[in-house]
Amino acid sequence: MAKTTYLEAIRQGLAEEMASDDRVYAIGEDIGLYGGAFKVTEGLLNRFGAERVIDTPVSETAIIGAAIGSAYLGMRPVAELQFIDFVACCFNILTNFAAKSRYRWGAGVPLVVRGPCGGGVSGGPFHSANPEAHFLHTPGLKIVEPSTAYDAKGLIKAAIRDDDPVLFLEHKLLYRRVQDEVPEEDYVVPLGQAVVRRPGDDVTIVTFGAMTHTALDAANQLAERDVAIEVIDLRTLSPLDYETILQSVAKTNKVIVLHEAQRTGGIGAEIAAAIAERGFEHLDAPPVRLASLDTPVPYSPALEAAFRPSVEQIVAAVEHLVEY
Amino acid sequence: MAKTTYLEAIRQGLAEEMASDDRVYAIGEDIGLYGGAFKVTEGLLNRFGAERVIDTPVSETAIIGAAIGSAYLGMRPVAELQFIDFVACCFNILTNFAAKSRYRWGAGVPLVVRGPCGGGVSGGPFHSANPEAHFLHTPGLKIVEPSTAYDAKGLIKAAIRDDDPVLFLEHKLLYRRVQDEVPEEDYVVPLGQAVVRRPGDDVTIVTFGAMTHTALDAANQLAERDVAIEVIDLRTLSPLDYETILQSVAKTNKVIVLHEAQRTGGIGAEIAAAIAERGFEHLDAPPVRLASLDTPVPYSPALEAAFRPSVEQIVAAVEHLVEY
Amino acid sequence: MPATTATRPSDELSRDQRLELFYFARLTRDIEERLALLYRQNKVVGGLYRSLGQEGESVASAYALAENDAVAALIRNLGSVIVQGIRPRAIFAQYMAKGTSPTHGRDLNLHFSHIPNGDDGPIVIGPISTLGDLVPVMAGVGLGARMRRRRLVAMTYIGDGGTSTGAFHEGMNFAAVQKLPLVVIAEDNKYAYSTPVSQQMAIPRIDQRAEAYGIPHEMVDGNDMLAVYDASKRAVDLARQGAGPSLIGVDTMRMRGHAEHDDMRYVSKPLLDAWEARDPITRYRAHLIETEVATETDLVEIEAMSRQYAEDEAGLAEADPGPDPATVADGVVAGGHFQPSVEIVRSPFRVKRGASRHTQPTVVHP
Amino acid sequence: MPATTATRPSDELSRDQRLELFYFARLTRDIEERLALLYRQNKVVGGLYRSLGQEGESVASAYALAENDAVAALIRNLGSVIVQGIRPRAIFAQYMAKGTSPTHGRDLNLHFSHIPNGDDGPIVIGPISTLGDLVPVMAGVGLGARMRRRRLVAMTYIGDGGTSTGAFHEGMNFAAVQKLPLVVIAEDNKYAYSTPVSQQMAIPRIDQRAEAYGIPHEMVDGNDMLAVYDASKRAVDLARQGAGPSLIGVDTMRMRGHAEHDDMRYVSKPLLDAWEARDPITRYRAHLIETEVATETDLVEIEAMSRQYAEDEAGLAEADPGPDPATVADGVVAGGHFQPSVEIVRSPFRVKRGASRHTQPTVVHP
Ligand SMILES: Cc1ncc(C[n+]2csc(CCOP(=O)(O)OP(=O)(O)O)c2C)c(N)n1
Ligand SMILES: Cc1ncc(C[n+]2csc(CCOP(=O)(O)OP(=O)(O)O)c2C)c(N)n1
Ligand SMILES: [Mg+2]
Ligand SMILES: [Mg+2]
Repeated sequence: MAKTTYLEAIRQGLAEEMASDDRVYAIGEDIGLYGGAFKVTEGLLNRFGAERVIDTPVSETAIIGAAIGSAYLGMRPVAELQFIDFVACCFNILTNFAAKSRYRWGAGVPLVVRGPCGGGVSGGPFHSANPEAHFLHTPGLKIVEPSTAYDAKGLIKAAIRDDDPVLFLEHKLLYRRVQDEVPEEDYVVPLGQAVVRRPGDDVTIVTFGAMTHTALDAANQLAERDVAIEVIDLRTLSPLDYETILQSVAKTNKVIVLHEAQRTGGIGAEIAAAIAERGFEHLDAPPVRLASLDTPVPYSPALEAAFRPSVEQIVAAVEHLVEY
Repeated sequence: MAKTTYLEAIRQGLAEEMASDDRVYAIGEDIGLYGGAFKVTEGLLNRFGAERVIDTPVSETAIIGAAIGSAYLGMRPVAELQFIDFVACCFNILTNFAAKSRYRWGAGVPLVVRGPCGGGVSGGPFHSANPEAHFLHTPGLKIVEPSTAYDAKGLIKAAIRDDDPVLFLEHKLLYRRVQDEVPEEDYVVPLGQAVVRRPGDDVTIVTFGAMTHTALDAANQLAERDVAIEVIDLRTLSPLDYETILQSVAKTNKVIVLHEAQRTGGIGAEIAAAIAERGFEHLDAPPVRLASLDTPVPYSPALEAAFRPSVEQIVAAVEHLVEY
Repeated sequence: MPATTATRPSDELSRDQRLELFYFARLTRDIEERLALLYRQNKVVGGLYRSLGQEGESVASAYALAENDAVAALIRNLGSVIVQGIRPRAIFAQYMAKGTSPTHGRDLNLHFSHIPNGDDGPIVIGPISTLGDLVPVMAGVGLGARMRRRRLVAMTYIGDGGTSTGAFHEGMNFAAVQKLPLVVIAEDNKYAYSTPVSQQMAIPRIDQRAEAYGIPHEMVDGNDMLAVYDASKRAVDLARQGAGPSLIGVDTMRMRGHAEHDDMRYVSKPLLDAWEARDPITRYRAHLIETEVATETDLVEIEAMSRQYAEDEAGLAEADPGPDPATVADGVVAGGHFQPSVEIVRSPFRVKRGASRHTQPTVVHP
Repeated sequence: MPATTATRPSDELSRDQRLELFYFARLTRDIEERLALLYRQNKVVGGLYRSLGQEGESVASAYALAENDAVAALIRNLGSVIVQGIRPRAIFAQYMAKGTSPTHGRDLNLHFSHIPNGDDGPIVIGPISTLGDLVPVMAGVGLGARMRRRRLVAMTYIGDGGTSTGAFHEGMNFAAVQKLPLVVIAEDNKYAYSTPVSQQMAIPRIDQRAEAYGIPHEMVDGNDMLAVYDASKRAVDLARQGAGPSLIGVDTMRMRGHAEHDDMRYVSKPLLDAWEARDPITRYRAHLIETEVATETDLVEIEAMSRQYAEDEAGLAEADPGPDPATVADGVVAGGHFQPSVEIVRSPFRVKRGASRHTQPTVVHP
């Protein structure tokens, strides 16, 4: 099997779905000739033509609205937001129109909204968002964020085949930094299933996206000190795979929920609350949240480093828990 | 002291601030001649004139944008959203422009965004929102929701005097149903302070808004069975008054977090997670969340009743906790 | 702006079609009158939003669509979905939050859809409350149709107030750039809730909004049903030919409050009186008689039929059960059992419109 | 559309003002050239967005403002804040994420504000990345000014791409209805990132967007500095007189990629060549000589001064320290210690513009 980047894996998954299902099409800003701001859709225009790779005006609400309407006519749109931050500009039509449609009328909207999320690249306050918590609270909308190339491809394919709207978060830090083995054959990674990235008995770290790699780095360091970390990569953020989480906590009895978005009101709150509520008897220590500071994402590398959770913080939190 | 409705209290608070500070003005749809969809701003146009009570086109982003710009010029806008659900239409400019302004440039935006929230009145999927959790995750933005007329007035005044953007949620079920004693003299209810509405030793219920009254009803019923509930009314939802919450939990050792918004990703997650994290040693039972179902808000009264948390559910949850 | 042709599209309407137009307008009004009665009896759950005085434009514009085209109504466009065959009982059931309604009591009034598989029936897309969103969504219906090689036209409505939303702008512009088969009926009914048009826009005519998008537009007397039909038909034809979207401004008046609770204190009596004198149904009725399309007796008969039908349908819906609370959590995502449907009916005139394959009606009006 | 008057506002510019205009345009370009160098040296943090070929319109439009008016620049409007007196060092510090920058390294490039208390200095409002938002915000600055009884004019910019956003629409319409003192410079620079204007809008001229709002608009050659100044000055005067907002379309060309990383493969060479021949600074320079406002020697001297100043300021900023990570959480809400400021400077021409009280510059250009 060839080593494939996270970015290339998404491109492959999208292209394969477009090739096998002519209802699938791509829509967004600069995704055609230019191939997208991060080049995820590069080559698609040549291969599938301008009718299925639609360059739009700078109009996020029109993009999502048009995608919804076309979905009612049987299409399966994959909408790119140039940066996921701009989902704030279509918050209404995505959460109110797309996500509520099936519940109100029985009309599902098989829409994927994908785009680059996350920080660590000095993107500043408007190009670094991790918006999952803003959408976790929206029944009817699924949320996905892969951490590996294998998952990126399998999840984008699953998201496209899903009959409901899916917010597909691509961590921009991983686009070209992560690569792994991606099969040639068709496969999907089913939505709703977390995976244990590294087994361990001492402390569970529940995380996803780029932080999975940070957690694994911390786990490596801690292994040297004989602390065995179990790292869970959620992959799907809504619906959450509570089972995998609770199973792990039942084993380790200690848990850290780690994410890159700001702490307060983040997805870590939901996960920690659910663990406290459903895994209370298994907990030997408080469920700990590690996340970014409660500030906008600062631009300067020095500030952003102080803002985001670090390997050192994880190690310190684990040590604290181990001693608890 | 006169009995004043929740609605009238808000009107009084707004009018008093407009009278005492000519930088304060109101802006929104149909707030002038018509006095607002719920008549909160009735009479203000006559009293303060069209320059300070501005009827706008149907343009939520323009309303918030104009408010922000005017705030940079020293004004203190109070923007009404006809239903708080439409905050989804200004999500971007509110969370990205208003909330991040001080952190980026040091320029505070003393803006109040107020509007009717909440269900229980067959408003259906688009007129029943409790959007606090969508904004809890936005550093720089405060959130307030009163449950009494006294607090409504004191909090709106505090919100207007605050130097940062405040999302002021008015539960429409309470507008005319709740009335209590409201002093004539100037007073504020400071932001960031929860209040114990009813003391009790057995179980803490942390809640706010209309659910405060539901919790008190449940507490009354439970008192007959000798179960003493402590009801905490948060009043300010961001920043949360963790101290008051943790103090109570340290006493009762059992806690229910109750809110009307959907359960998953709701503000209850943050509160329960914080209790689990910071009050772990005090907990004799899992922190329980009671909230609405994870569906859009259904319209029919029968469906909505099944959707929202009820006194019966609270009583059952308390009984379960007492026996835990 | 499309040139006003010497022959008007309405010249080609058959007698039955002219009568059907009348019937649909009457039926729209009768349904609403019935709803108003139910509202006063506290049987309507929530608010009632009337289109009194505007029935003509909703009906006549939708009448320009082919049967299998797509329409998306706002709360005040009941007439448009009646034309497309939505059974009145469904409307009553919606307003009374019945379990038999097209949303099974989950959403209000005209907030429902009917999206048949393939090309066998009219498409109705329901609004959400947020104004403006239907424009990009219906642009998308046009886009989807084009990709599916269906030659359908998508029509939707927007109020004077709605044209101020960002969603309207983005949707219009996208439709224009993509040359989508979209017809937007922009209704200047003088108010958005209590806000007069002069506080909504600084242009003399609502159709001028279209100038920003470079699409054809015209302004018509919204209370002249045939004028609305003519303009709509021209726009529908353009769209079907692949010439892209159009916007039609209709000059009309909201003759009731925003909803029934609103006493419209902010509207002057003379203004209302002037528009009362221009009632679209009264005018069209007089026209039918003047042009000898129908006799007084013919029209009285149609009126009686319409009234009776509305009453019967209301009665059926009233007797319908409420939704089962046990189903409340079902069908948020795929895999549930929630599969509501709407009955499509034929008017007694059984007139065929447009070029597409026609509907298999499950019920015919009385 | 404002009638083209026989006498042009630019006729009234003094020699010093004409030279100052040239200086500002040069300085803008020199700063960016310096930034490009720093970018290649990896000293710029993040992307670099150039206004090459558009310096003239940013400078000439802002030059129509009075000194204490308000301007809000997008990433490609460096020239407008240079005119308003933002010290170049601040720009360099921003791009290098220095602790001395107007955001102390918290935000990028032109994302900063300068909002003096009262009426003593130019107001600069920084953008957020989301396109369109500055239009309603600057409408609000105009609204606030009116309520504070300040006769200032608010000016902002929008790209061809930006005009497709809902925020643009809502802001323009609100400004029109409220007759706010807002001037919007709409830049048709042929592309939005890689998207040509033909895929952005279906109108031949960007200024036609204004038709939807009923506000005066005109289209000017964006690479003719005096033409831009004239149109802007007329619009600023209208706004100051209380006649409401205007939109000026400028026909120009983005001569670099969207950002420095973008090789612009999607732009044809002939198109670039044609615009290269119309470079605004070269044209204005030739005009100054032709009209005998300046000699070659005069201009060479100004050019040298500008280049040197840009270099000096870049050097100062380069030596500035980065932000202190310990401050990262400070100042999210009121009560922190975060109180950044920007230095306002005077050009060596020390020309006074407009009617307001003038700035007390803390530094004068070299
Ligand atoms: C985005 C948005 N903002 C506010 C509202 C509240 N609202 C409901 S109807 C209405 C007035 C609509 O006026 P118009 O578009 O002219 O339609 P009309 O009622 O006159 O038919 C308003 C402001 C809404 N539904 N959506
Ligand atoms: C609402 C929004 N959507 C998308 C983007 C991403 N984006 C940044 S610049 C740009 C192109 C802007 O083009 P234009 O407005 O013409 O300005 P120009 O770059 O040509 O000066 C885009 C799409 C954005 N900043 N904001
Ligand atoms: Mg209207
Ligand atoms: Mg451009």
